[in-house]
Amino acid sequence: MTTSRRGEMAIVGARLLRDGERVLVGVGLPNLAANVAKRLHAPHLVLVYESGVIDAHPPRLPLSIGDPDLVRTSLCVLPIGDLFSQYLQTGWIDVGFLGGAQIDRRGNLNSTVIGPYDHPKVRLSGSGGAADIASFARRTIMLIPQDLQRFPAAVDFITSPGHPKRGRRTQGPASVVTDLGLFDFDEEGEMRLTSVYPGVSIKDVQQRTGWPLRIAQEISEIPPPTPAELDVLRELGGGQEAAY
Amino acid sequence: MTTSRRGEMAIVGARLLRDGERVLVGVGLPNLAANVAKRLHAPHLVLVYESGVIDAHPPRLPLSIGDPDLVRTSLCVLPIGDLFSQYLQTGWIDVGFLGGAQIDRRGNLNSTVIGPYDHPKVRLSGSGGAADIASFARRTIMLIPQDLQRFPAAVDFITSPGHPKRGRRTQGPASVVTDLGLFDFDEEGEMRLTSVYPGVSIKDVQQRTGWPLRIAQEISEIPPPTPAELDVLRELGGGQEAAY
Amino acid sequence: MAELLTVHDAVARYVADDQVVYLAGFTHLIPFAFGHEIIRQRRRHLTLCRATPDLVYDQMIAAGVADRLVFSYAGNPGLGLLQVFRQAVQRGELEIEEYTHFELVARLSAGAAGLPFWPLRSLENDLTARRPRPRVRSPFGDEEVAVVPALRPDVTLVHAHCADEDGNVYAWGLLGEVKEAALAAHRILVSVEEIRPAASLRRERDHLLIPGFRVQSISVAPFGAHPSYVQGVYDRDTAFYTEWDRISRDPEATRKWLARFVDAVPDREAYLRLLPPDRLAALKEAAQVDN
Amino acid sequence: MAELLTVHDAVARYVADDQVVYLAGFTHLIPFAFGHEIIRQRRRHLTLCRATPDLVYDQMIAAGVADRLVFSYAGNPGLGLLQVFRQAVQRGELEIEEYTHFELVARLSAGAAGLPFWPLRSLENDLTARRPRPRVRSPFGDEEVAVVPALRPDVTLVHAHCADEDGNVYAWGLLGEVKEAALAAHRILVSVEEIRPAASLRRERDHLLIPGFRVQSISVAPFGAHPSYVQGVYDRDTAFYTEWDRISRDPEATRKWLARFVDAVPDREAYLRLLPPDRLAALKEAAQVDN
Repeated sequence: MTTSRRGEMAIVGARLLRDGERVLVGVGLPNLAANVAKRLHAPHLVLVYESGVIDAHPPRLPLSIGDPDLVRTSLCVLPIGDLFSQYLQTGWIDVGFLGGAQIDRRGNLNSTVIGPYDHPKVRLSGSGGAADIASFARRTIMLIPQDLQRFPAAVDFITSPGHPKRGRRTQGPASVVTDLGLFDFDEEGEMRLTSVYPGVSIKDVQQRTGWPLRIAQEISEIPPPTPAELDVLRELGGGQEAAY
Repeated sequence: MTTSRRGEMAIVGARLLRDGERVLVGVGLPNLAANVAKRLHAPHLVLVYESGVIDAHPPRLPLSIGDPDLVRTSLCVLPIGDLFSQYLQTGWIDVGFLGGAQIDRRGNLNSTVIGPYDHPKVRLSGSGGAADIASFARRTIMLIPQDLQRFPAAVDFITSPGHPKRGRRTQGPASVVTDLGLFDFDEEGEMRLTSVYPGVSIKDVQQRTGWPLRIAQEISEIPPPTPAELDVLRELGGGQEAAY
Repeated sequence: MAELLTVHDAVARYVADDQVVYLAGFTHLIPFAFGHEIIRQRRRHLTLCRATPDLVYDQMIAAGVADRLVFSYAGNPGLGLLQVFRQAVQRGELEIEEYTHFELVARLSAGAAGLPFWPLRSLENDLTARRPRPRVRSPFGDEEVAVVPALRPDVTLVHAHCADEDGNVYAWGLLGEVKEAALAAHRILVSVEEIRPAASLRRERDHLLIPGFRVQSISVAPFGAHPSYVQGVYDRDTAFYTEWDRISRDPEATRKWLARFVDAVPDREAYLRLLPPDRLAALKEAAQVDN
Repeated sequence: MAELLTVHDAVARYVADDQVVYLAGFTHLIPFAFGHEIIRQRRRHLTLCRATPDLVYDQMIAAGVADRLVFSYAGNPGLGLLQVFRQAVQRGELEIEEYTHFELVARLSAGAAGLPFWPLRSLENDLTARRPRPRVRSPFGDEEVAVVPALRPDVTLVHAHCADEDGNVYAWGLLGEVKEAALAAHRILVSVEEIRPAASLRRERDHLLIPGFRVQSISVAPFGAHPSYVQGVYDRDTAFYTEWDRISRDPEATRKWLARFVDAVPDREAYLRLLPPDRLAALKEAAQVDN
């Protein structure tokens, strides 16, 4: 039984969420991953969406953060101002769970623009709540497919702040999940490879990273998806390769 | 047919409210007067209470601003922070309708303390929303029985600000209703007698006023309660003399 | 996650001497069960905060639990003054810090948002003359606004209609400053009329007051707000508010009332047994009108 | 007091060239009927504001009504980018002013409260590097917070479930920043699925969105939010959101779509007649599940 890169990333991302945590879920892959986790090892995961939805129990994969299903199955829906000021800004969100177009060695995420801001090559959607989430969630986990464009030494535009140029915030980037491996951030706030998918070498990862990558002392292999994980993924329709 | 002083004041106060206005109603006499107005010439009067109640239609006289009847018959109930910041502070309240223990020539109201603040002779309830209402409503109407203690040249403590020492705010005190007469504020922001109840002389009023009172050029007599006004007053149970 | 505790245990565990404590509720939903329990457990030197101290703080002041009161309106709603409060202030026995409603709620809004201050249009009266509210100049023009400091209670105590097994708290009707007072606090203790299954409450999301993950403990206390009220469940016991006006004018009568209705009973159930049963039934019936 | 006007007349009377305009709604309740009417009436040089521009602003930008966009997330929800927006920015044809969601909502909160600014914890990214948010030092300690300026639209346009004869507006489900955007505006224009008698709505007070005295006009526009949705009334037309992704990549296809679905129809009723009837029926049915 095989799965797609997208599906594998969702499973690895899901494993990083702990039961009972409050996770602010971004669109796309993070949404898939959070819903996988809630159906498996983290049934009490509190899914929060920046649309103001608190503790959703979506019966199927929500199509967007404004999906009517999220509202129907939520504990409550807050005005987004209350969510950002009274829950996010105050430290009550454990995990920011984000995607993006680019990430760099400090964990800075770009979802604003490829090329210069004033003369963009590609204009993207912009922050939404991502910059707020990356700034105020207790830790951030990012899911992003890996290639040299997406992993530059420095992103074209810092939308969601990572660790500062020197040092490490107590909050901020904690993990990055790609289709090659899993990364954390060392005590200097620098991204570090900690494990790889079966069949992926450190060299493969380095070749698709735009800077000399730090490598953990021991690199482990990411356990393959379990049958239960694959079942849930299929149920959520996330097994197929999709455009994202 | 006669009525009490309290009842007469409520009727005169009611006449000052115009249909369709949004009136923030204080406890006691203002509450009685606003409910009289709504049952007579001002059916579209929007009764707002500082408890957050918007557009109440109380079936009987509410016992307090937190009466369950107000909630049951309201358009909605706001968190009080929203009421003060989004409706009062922004100028959407036409009339502040207030009582108090003392009022002075500038329309300053005291509901905090008789005697010095740090060694009070009588400690009263304090502002509640009164100071906010007097500061931000478009105009303030005050109902207060008149005697020398209640009408000093300067109140012991300014709880709800009137007109400044010199000049007149565009907002602020507009009318004062007592059991002797009706007052407005002249262009210098000074309280001025404009009419009296039948049988009351200007001298009577001056004797119960703690400063040399300004008198309008023409003093009219307040029309006696109409049968309809008396009916409504009786219906609201406000015809009897009550302690306040 | 919220823990299910008795009112006694919640207070024993989380309300300590010298704390800054907020009993929430605005006329409606006043947590009298918690207030009485704090008296019974003889907490001392509390700073009591509340927009509208109401009878519950009059009783707590009489019982000697408070050194200090932060408030905006200390009246007996619809009846006049709070006699115990009044006498304590007149005798200089209670330190007070006084605001307008808007200012006090603004302090809670700052606390709930995790900010050091909250802006509001400035107001000039003898309260601000005595304790000037600092002004901040807007960087976007010439305007100045006043700011008040965040209020962050150690504990806020809330009474609500119900909660589910996960500690999600539901209430409706007048909510005054309840939500801000709760979210501003380090800990939130909640008493409820009843626990209801989560599944039965999922459609009541408009009445969700506080999510369970913010709540420290839930205690079941039917009639936990009496003589205050719970919209649609029981009405305000106005007769008792009138009675208190009489009792509280007399320190000896006040002492006796506290001895009998608070100190001599172990809990709210026992308190309720001291009341004429038809009185409670009548309050319940009065609340059953169309809401 | 709110006046009952057609969508056409409300826009004709109250939306003018050069204004700052906010079409509210967050995924949910997007006022497409108003947006299309603004296109039909050929307004020009508008500053369009919206946290989430969504398709409605993509269409309005394509139609040439806007010089400027104030926003925080310009995506096609669940699908990716807004192609018209993207191309306009890439070509330098649209001036933009960009925030995070929190910052943009904070700007509206200040507007709704009548204050010149709103405080929030400061955040450092390349948006704030390019346009620094001024800092204000708390007078109550050493902390500094960032502040953003009030946003006060000339007109905010809202779509809601219903209103009564007095213009009181009701909505539920995701409300995003709708209330703040409305209260921050000088004028509020509302379209609704239906008018319902006030008496039948008095028990729906938890869904009261804006009191009638704040509302300039009410317009009846069934399906006025299509292809966005109205919780419990009709679902989101996801197929159209996907279709727009295709149409909007091609300027010619976009032009044709606007010509056919906006300019060639006199009103929303006529627009709806262009859609397959079973499509609208299916959206209605899909919304009838347990809410």
